[in-house]
Amino acid sequence: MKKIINDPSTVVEESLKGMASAHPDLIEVQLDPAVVVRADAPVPGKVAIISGGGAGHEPLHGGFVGRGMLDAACPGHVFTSPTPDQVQAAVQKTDGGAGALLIVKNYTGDVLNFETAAELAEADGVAVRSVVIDDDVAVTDSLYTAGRRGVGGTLLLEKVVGAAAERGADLDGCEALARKVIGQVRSMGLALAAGTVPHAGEPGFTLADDEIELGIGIHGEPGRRRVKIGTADEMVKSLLDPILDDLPFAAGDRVLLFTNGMGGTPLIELYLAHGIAERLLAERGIVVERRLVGPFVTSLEMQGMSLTLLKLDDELVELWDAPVHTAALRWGV
Amino acid sequence: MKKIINDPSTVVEESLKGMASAHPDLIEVQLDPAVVVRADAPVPGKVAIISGGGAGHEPLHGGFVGRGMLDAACPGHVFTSPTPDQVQAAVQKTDGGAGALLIVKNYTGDVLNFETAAELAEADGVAVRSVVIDDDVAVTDSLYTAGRRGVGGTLLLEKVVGAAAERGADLDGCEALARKVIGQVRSMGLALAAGTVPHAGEPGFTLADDEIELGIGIHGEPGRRRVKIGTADEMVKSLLDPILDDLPFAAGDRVLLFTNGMGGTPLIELYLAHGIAERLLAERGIVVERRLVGPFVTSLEMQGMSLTLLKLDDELVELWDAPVHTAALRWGV
Amino acid sequence: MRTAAKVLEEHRDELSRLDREIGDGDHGENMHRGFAALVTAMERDAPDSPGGVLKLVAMTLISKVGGAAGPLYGTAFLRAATAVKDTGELDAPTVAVALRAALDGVVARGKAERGDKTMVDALLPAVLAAESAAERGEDVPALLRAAADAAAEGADSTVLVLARKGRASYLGERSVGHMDPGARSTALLLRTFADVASGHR
Amino acid sequence: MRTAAKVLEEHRDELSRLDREIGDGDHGENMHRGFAALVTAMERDAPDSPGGVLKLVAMTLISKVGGAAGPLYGTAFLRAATAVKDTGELDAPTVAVALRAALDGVVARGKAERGDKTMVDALLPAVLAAESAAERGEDVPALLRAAADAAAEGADSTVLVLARKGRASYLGERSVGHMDPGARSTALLLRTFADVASGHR
Ligand SMILES: Nc1ncnc2c1ncn2[C@@H]1O[C@H](COP(=O)(O)OP(=O)(O)O)[C@@H](O)[C@H]1O
Ligand SMILES: Nc1ncnc2c1ncn2[C@@H]1O[C@H](COP(=O)(O)OP(=O)(O)O)[C@@H](O)[C@H]1O
Ligand SMILES: [Mg+2]
Ligand SMILES: [Mg+2]
Ligand SMILES: [Mg+2]
Ligand SMILES: [Mg+2]
Repeated sequence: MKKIINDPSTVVEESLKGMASAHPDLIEVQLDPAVVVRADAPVPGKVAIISGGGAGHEPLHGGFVGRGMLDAACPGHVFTSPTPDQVQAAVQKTDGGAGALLIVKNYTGDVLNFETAAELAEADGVAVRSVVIDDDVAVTDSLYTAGRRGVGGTLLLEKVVGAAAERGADLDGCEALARKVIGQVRSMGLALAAGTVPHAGEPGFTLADDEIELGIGIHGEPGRRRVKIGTADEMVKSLLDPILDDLPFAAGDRVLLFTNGMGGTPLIELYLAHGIAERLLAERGIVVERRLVGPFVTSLEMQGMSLTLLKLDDELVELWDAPVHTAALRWGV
Repeated sequence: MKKIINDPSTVVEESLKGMASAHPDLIEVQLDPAVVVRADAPVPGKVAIISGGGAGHEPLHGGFVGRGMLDAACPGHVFTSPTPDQVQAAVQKTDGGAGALLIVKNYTGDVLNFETAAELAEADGVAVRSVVIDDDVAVTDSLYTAGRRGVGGTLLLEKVVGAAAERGADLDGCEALARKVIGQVRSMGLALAAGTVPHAGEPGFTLADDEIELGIGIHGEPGRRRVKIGTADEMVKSLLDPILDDLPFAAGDRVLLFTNGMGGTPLIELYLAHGIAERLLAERGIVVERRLVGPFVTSLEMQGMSLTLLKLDDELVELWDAPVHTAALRWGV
Repeated sequence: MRTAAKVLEEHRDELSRLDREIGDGDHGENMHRGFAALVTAMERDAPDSPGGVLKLVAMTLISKVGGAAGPLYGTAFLRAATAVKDTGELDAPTVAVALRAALDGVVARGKAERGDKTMVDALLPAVLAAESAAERGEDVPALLRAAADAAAEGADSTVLVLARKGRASYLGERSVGHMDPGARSTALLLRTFADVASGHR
Repeated sequence: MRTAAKVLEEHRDELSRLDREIGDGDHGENMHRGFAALVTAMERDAPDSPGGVLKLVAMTLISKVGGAAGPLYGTAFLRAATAVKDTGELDAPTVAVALRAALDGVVARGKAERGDKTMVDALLPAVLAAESAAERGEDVPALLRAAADAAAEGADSTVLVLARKGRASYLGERSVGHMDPGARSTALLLRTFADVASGHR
């Protein structure tokens, strides 16, 4: 394992300190319990949008804290869901009197810890709602598993709901919008090589020189199927087809296409893959109206990518385009 | 070699196509000869700021084409400088009547090809100036080498000069500003693992499990010294000290600190390293007024990082803060 | 509990390795972090009743472990604490009741059934063994040894089944052939409690 | 030139490997790309004079090779084209003059001296050998063979020296022990010209 770190047990804390020093105008970082909060929190009268999850997915979630997106993010240890006291602290620090919406990725640990946190926050007197995002179509037998995982779609959800909250949507409105987005966003990813959790010291899984792992999650957990590596055309198709079939997306649908890097794949490959996805969508008559390309929902230095499709309507386009000012996403301001 | 590509010989072209489809509002991409041009070029009366270099450093340079930064970028093959006809085409497409400034990174190939291009463009009747950036302090014996290389400082140069041109600075003004920036920006990088050029199929160099390469360039060329890997504290110091000693930077200096990822190092490590650099600078009494953290001047999927320090004054701060709207850098708009 | 912390430290790599095979590789680190924090908390201010200790364990695990294991073990210890109330010295029937309460808590939170390849596969047989030991009138050390034996067997049984809960479930068929890390840590904890109660450690 | 393209294709990996050791690993690919484009250009419209061919080579290399090698080889062929003017059949003295012009072009652009570990280390001895062959009154095949031999020796000599120009110079001491890829490609090209002129290929 080769990393630019001092000690596996202090990676998250030291990285948060660095993040705080890099964005003094945007965020405030508290270390125990660990919470990243937007600098002007609490915003009076605004619903607080809070998310969190294991570290190692940067810029998710801390990089999305700021105007027009998240009010706070709770980073757990690497790939480990945060604890309830972190979420409770985030709720307290961002409470503007209009309640809090917790955005939870569907992993057993995240769900259980956020559940406990919601109980604690309610006991503190804050109205709290939770939504669980599960956009990963790689998980097929949801009945016999912990259910689909939350992956790339999380970013889109946070952006859209964050924009609505910034404009004054109330807790009911934010929750309804979140459920709508969750209903129409789908993702799938693949890995060429796994990342290494600092305290594990070894990659999460090992692939032969001609293998890829199809349907990976973002926690270094292996995917569902190991297949021979193909051309970029084939790999992109193997991600896009299950996504399209799942919702399903149909000709004439307006979509946002998000081509995401897993952390160790360079932009030159991501753009190449993005171009293929756009071409395949055009062939199906699906209209790409918005796009995002880059490493935003990562898995340490995993080599690989994911595709996310969100079905758009005028409301979602407007919310996507709304100003956002965070460390990792910024426009209109 | 595992990459999301179809064919090593079409990587750059396909990636450019994907980039074009990802940013239809921002850029126009021409494939033969390959040029990325801002969508609203030529801007009448504006000095055209043009850069270029081998592909594999994305988002450099194509990701910096747009309002407030570059008018055009000329991507060569992976790690291979572009050819004069590309640069000539870029000059023609962006000529707003106020001349063109070519930003050239100091590599023999880039310098020679841009030199020829400048002659061609002058023959076409466009006033052309060139500046060569050589911010890499890792190259010590400049007398006995091709001279210092252009690395991370290139981004800062492009941003600052792009902002000045956008505000109406003339060709003399842009050139003088560029020389000023080049005079006060310094960088150094290290690698934990090299990237692989697609048509080479093998990493540019191979490091043992406990080795890093200190003073790497951005073209997969090995650095000057191979040393045992240390803690993040030690590694950051080994980059920062030569930078500080070189200009030299002194207590009280105002600086922009740019912590750059080489492509395969995740953000969690970059922020960690950034935090260390900020602490070391604070200890020396150097005032970090602006910062940038992320993989911006990369070397394919190389694992590693570089640090760049630019000495600031009010003029440079204002130009750095000025609106920019490109694929990879955006604010104020 | 100090001994439990030591045992978990010794087995940290093993648990993480099991978790790497079918999960995300952090179970050993998570458990170690929780019990290490517990040792610190106990040194600062050790509760004097068994119920107090169990409650402190619960709160520490909930706030330090994270992941799936944190709230699950946390709930288990919390329910056990409630079950023993403020009993001074634990007798065998009370221990059996506490273990049953712990199991109910895990199931209430995690909704796993036996055979889903989770810690339930270790805890449930342990509870059954403890209950019949209590019925037979055995003492606490003997009860805990029976529970630990059953948990170990239960953890072993997870090797052959397909995961239906937690992260390992994403692997489908590929989860077969690996022991569940949470079941293994449950078995380790019960073995430690048995050893301590029997004066072996 | 078709033969040169084939030779460069055969040696593509070797040249890239040399470049990987002390540069950025693209020299073989660069040269191959340039000469492959040249073959296409010649098929479309082959100039009928030696000067015309040399000029086409120059323009193609300049616009297709990129890197340091593109403008350097481009300039070399351009200067050679100018030197032979519109001569119909090349005699030995003209070839020697053309080679000298090529060398001057490379040095004018690249400012490398002998011993800097560049293509100059192959081209300069080749020019000297060609000039003395011309003086001795040898014919074109013999002159080119002498030039090719000298270039090969010159390329070999780059192994032992420290690079002072181009990408390899960043390596300092570590560049010693590796042959310069540009010197190697110069030697390969001259060997090919000699073979073709001698009717060997
Ligand atoms: N729904 C559930 N019910 C009971 N136990 C579960 C459940 N989900 C997961 N577990 C247990 O948690 C263990 C994993 O814990 P850990 O690795 O610490 O958390 P995470 O999976 O979040 O990384 C599994 O081995 C399993 O025994
Ligand atoms: N200044 C120079 N003068 C003469 N030859 C040079 C000079 N710089 C580089 N070269 C030659 O160019 C070769 C490298 O070419 P190539 O790999 O195609 O370009 P790049 O170095 O830009 O990747 C070197 O091996 C060397 O022979
Ligand atoms: Mg985990
Ligand atoms: Mg090159
Ligand atoms: Mg785990
Ligand atoms: Mg080269």
